[in-house]
Amino acid sequence: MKVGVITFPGSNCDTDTFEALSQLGVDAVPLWYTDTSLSGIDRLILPGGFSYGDYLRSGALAAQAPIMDAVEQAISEQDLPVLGICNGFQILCERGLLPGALRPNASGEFRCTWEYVRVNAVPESFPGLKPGDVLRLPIAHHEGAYAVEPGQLAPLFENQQVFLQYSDEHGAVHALTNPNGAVANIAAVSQGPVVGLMPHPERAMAAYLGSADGARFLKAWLGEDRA
Amino acid sequence: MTYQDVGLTEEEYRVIQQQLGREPNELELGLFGVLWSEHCSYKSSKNLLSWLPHEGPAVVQGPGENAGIVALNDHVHVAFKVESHNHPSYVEPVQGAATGVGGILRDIVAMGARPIALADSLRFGTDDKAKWIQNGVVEGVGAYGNAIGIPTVTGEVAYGAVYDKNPLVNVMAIGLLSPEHQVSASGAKVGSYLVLLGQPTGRDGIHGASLLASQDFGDATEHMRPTVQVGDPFMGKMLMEATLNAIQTDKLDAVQDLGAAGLTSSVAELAYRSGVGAHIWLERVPCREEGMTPYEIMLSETQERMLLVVSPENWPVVEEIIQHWEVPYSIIGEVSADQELVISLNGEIVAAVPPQILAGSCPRRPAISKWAQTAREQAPQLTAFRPLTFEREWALEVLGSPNCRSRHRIYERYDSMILTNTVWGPTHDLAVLRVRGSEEGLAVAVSGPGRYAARDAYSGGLAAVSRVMGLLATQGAMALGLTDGINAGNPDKEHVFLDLTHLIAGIADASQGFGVPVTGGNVSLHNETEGEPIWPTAIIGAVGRHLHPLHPTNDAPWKAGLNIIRLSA
Amino acid sequence: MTFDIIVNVALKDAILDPAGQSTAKVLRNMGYPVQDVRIGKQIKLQVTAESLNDAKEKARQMAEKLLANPVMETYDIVVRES
Amino acid sequence: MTFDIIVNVALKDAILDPAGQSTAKVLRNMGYPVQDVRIGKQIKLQVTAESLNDAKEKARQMAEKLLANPVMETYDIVVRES
Ligand SMILES: Nc1ncnc2c1ncn2[C@@H]1O[C@H](COP(=O)(O)OP(=O)(O)O)[C@@H](O)[C@H]1O
Repeated sequence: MKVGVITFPGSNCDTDTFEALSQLGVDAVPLWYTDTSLSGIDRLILPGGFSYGDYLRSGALAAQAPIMDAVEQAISEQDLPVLGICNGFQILCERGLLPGALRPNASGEFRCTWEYVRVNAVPESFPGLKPGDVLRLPIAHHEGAYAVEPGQLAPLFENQQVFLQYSDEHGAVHALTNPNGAVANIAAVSQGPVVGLMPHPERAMAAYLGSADGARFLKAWLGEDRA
Repeated sequence: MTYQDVGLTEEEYRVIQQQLGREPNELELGLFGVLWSEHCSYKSSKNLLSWLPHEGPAVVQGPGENAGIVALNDHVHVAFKVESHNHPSYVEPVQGAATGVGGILRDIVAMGARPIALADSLRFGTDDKAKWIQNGVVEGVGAYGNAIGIPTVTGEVAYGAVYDKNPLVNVMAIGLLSPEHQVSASGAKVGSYLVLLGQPTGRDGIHGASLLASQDFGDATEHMRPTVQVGDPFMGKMLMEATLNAIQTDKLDAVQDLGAAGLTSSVAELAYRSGVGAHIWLERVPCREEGMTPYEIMLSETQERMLLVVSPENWPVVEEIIQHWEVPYSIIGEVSADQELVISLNGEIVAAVPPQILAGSCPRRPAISKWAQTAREQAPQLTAFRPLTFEREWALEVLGSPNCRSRHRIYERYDSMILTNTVWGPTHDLAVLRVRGSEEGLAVAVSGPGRYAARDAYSGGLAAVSRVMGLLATQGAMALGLTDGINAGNPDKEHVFLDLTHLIAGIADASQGFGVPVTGGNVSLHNETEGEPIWPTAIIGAVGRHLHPLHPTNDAPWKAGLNIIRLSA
Repeated sequence: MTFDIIVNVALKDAILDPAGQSTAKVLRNMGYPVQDVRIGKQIKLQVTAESLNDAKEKARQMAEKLLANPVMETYDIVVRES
Repeated sequence: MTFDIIVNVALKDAILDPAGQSTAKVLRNMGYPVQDVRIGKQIKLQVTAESLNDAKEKARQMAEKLLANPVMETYDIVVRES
């Protein structure tokens, strides 16, 4: 299996993502934002970072990158599984490939902390996870407050598109476990083969770094961990 | 324009006339003004700094280059240095702090090292404005570090009313390089191109850092504050990648970042260190604004710029790398054999000064060794350990002080985990980092007990070094080297210079005593407003070799019934 | 011809504006009797176009495609010959 | 009486605007012939005041003291009775 990782100008979690994939024994293919073909790529990751400095709105400028035309096409024509992490999530929302938008954190401040997230509904590309699973993953973002248009929240839940919600370590979801002001504590959403999440699984690859749950998460996405 | 207008003394002006053998023209005078300012020349501190030990088994590069380098092992070298951005952070906290981070990162990159960590040491006042300044500074450090993707893994903060109008923002950066790809600012060869890389030059901070950091400010001088420099971490990231990738090809002669005094300082220092001359063609410098004068172009402190020196035959390979990273660039001159820095505009020479005069001849303030000796003799001695009577109110007062408050509101605004090397981050007293491809990792600590130095500057110097060495010792980490950020008031005042002397003597004696070299640092003077200087504050950063970074030695558990044992000599 | 364009981007009314809220709080603490504060963007640019109408159309497209996010924001445009 | 106030905050001309620069670059890649892009803020608020002049004075003070950063920014104000 070949996993493509797109580097946009200003991406800075691309090397961590390569590292994580290589730890899992996966062939990773570096892609540059001007590339126009995704041929030979089986899965795709849009990594975290500050593409274009997060200027204007996080992800907005990268959403216009030439490679995003190919991404859009591969999703609609081949059901290409795409994972957007942090800035990658923002880019996918800005491009309209995922519903909603990411707004500045309610505190108005960047926040880097360890959080727990609870699996609410399992996307088609994560057969290895089940509802109620709790993962410990770090967040690091300034604009991570997930928001939807009025009236759009209920359909998201009904359509099983709400993937992860910020919770406590036992999976309880409430206001005190919301690190950034996201509506309904939403940390990740999906739409068909496309998934976006604010936490950084690629940083949680070993217990000595704080958690190995990121490895579990990525394995589940790669289809290797059908627990 | 007179020599006073550019901040030179009569004596300095005489030295310039004598060495040049003529009167400098206005532009040349301006160049001397900035390069001979305290901030660029270190004229008051250089002789004192010579007391610091610079040698050790791990030292690869001591002071004098953009950053010091020590060897972690045979295949991994570590570049690290602390830098201050105090005055700009008072004028505009967010941008002042952000550009401070950008600046120290470029120093590390200019050594060919890829930055892997930042540590910030902050001092704020206690009034209402200090809260606003703190908020802005923390925002700025985060805004730059987070965006460029370098984690801030540890730091410290302390408060005192003396910092109300003179906050301190000292940032240490650490980078890794492989011994094969080291570059420096001293390899420029005759005939090579000078390539200016990065942000087009604007009128940012003309007379900025140098002026700002070399004078005392009061309300009367408010109008002299220069245009605020804005940090662009996005350009910083592209510039960093372009520069590091270019260095990897081994096709560069030399690299020098542009910091205080912009092009003037970087070309003069590069030429001086390399023992060559240089010609600069000003019409080739890309400018952001119309009608910039030679003076403005030479002294602009626009951020996110780097100077590369490349021979014509190597240029095509390097140019391709720069183009890939979409960084603006221009060949703005060439290295010459004539030992002169010649600046021309459209073929007309507007200034010509030998680099060794500009960068190497500023008269230095003599160090007074006798003062250091007195400090040693008179340092307060710890003669007895007097148990304190416990008073509930005192304890509550101490616990309620801002100096004891939890720091999570600061460090959670920094990405401390990116690059996934942070085994121990800001929830601990020091940072422990793994180093890919090595068994050994790094222990990183910063500390600067300014309050001690306020009572006795010599002891303050000793304490600053002892504290970081103590922190490394808790991990059994072997100190490879130290970097020192020295902050004080106006050195023209005898008591300030006395304190400075004592402080540096303390650092020197402690480093000597521990057998640890100081491989670089930064001096920031004139930290005073309306005649009120700060406490002499030395921020010491330490980098140590950690033998088992994936399993740091646990913090001591606090449990009832455990004994507390004090070790002392 | 060159045209000056101003695109004002505002958050939709239904979207919460925490930055505006905290600014309002600070202003009230400073003694200013403000009710609502909403913080949007004002983007100024110059564009080359064939006519005023062409400039307006370009401005509209840039706002739709990039300068505003239709999920959260509305915009209005002012166009003037430079 | 209540007044609607708009405060437009812009970076001073000599100050670098990295966000504007990057936005300009992307707009050009998308095929729009833009020259300069500068991104400022548009702050809308309501204030209670005794008269139009009072409202204008309050707006000026809020802009000076909080909404604009005089070191880097300029502002202009529009006041209208609600
Ligand atoms: N400015 C800062 N930036 C990053 N981390 C910080 C900063 N200030 C404090 N910290 C982190 O918080 C920890 C606790 O801070 P502090 O209470 O000052 O500890 P100590 O007194 O042991 O230095 C520090 O060890 C450091 O890791």
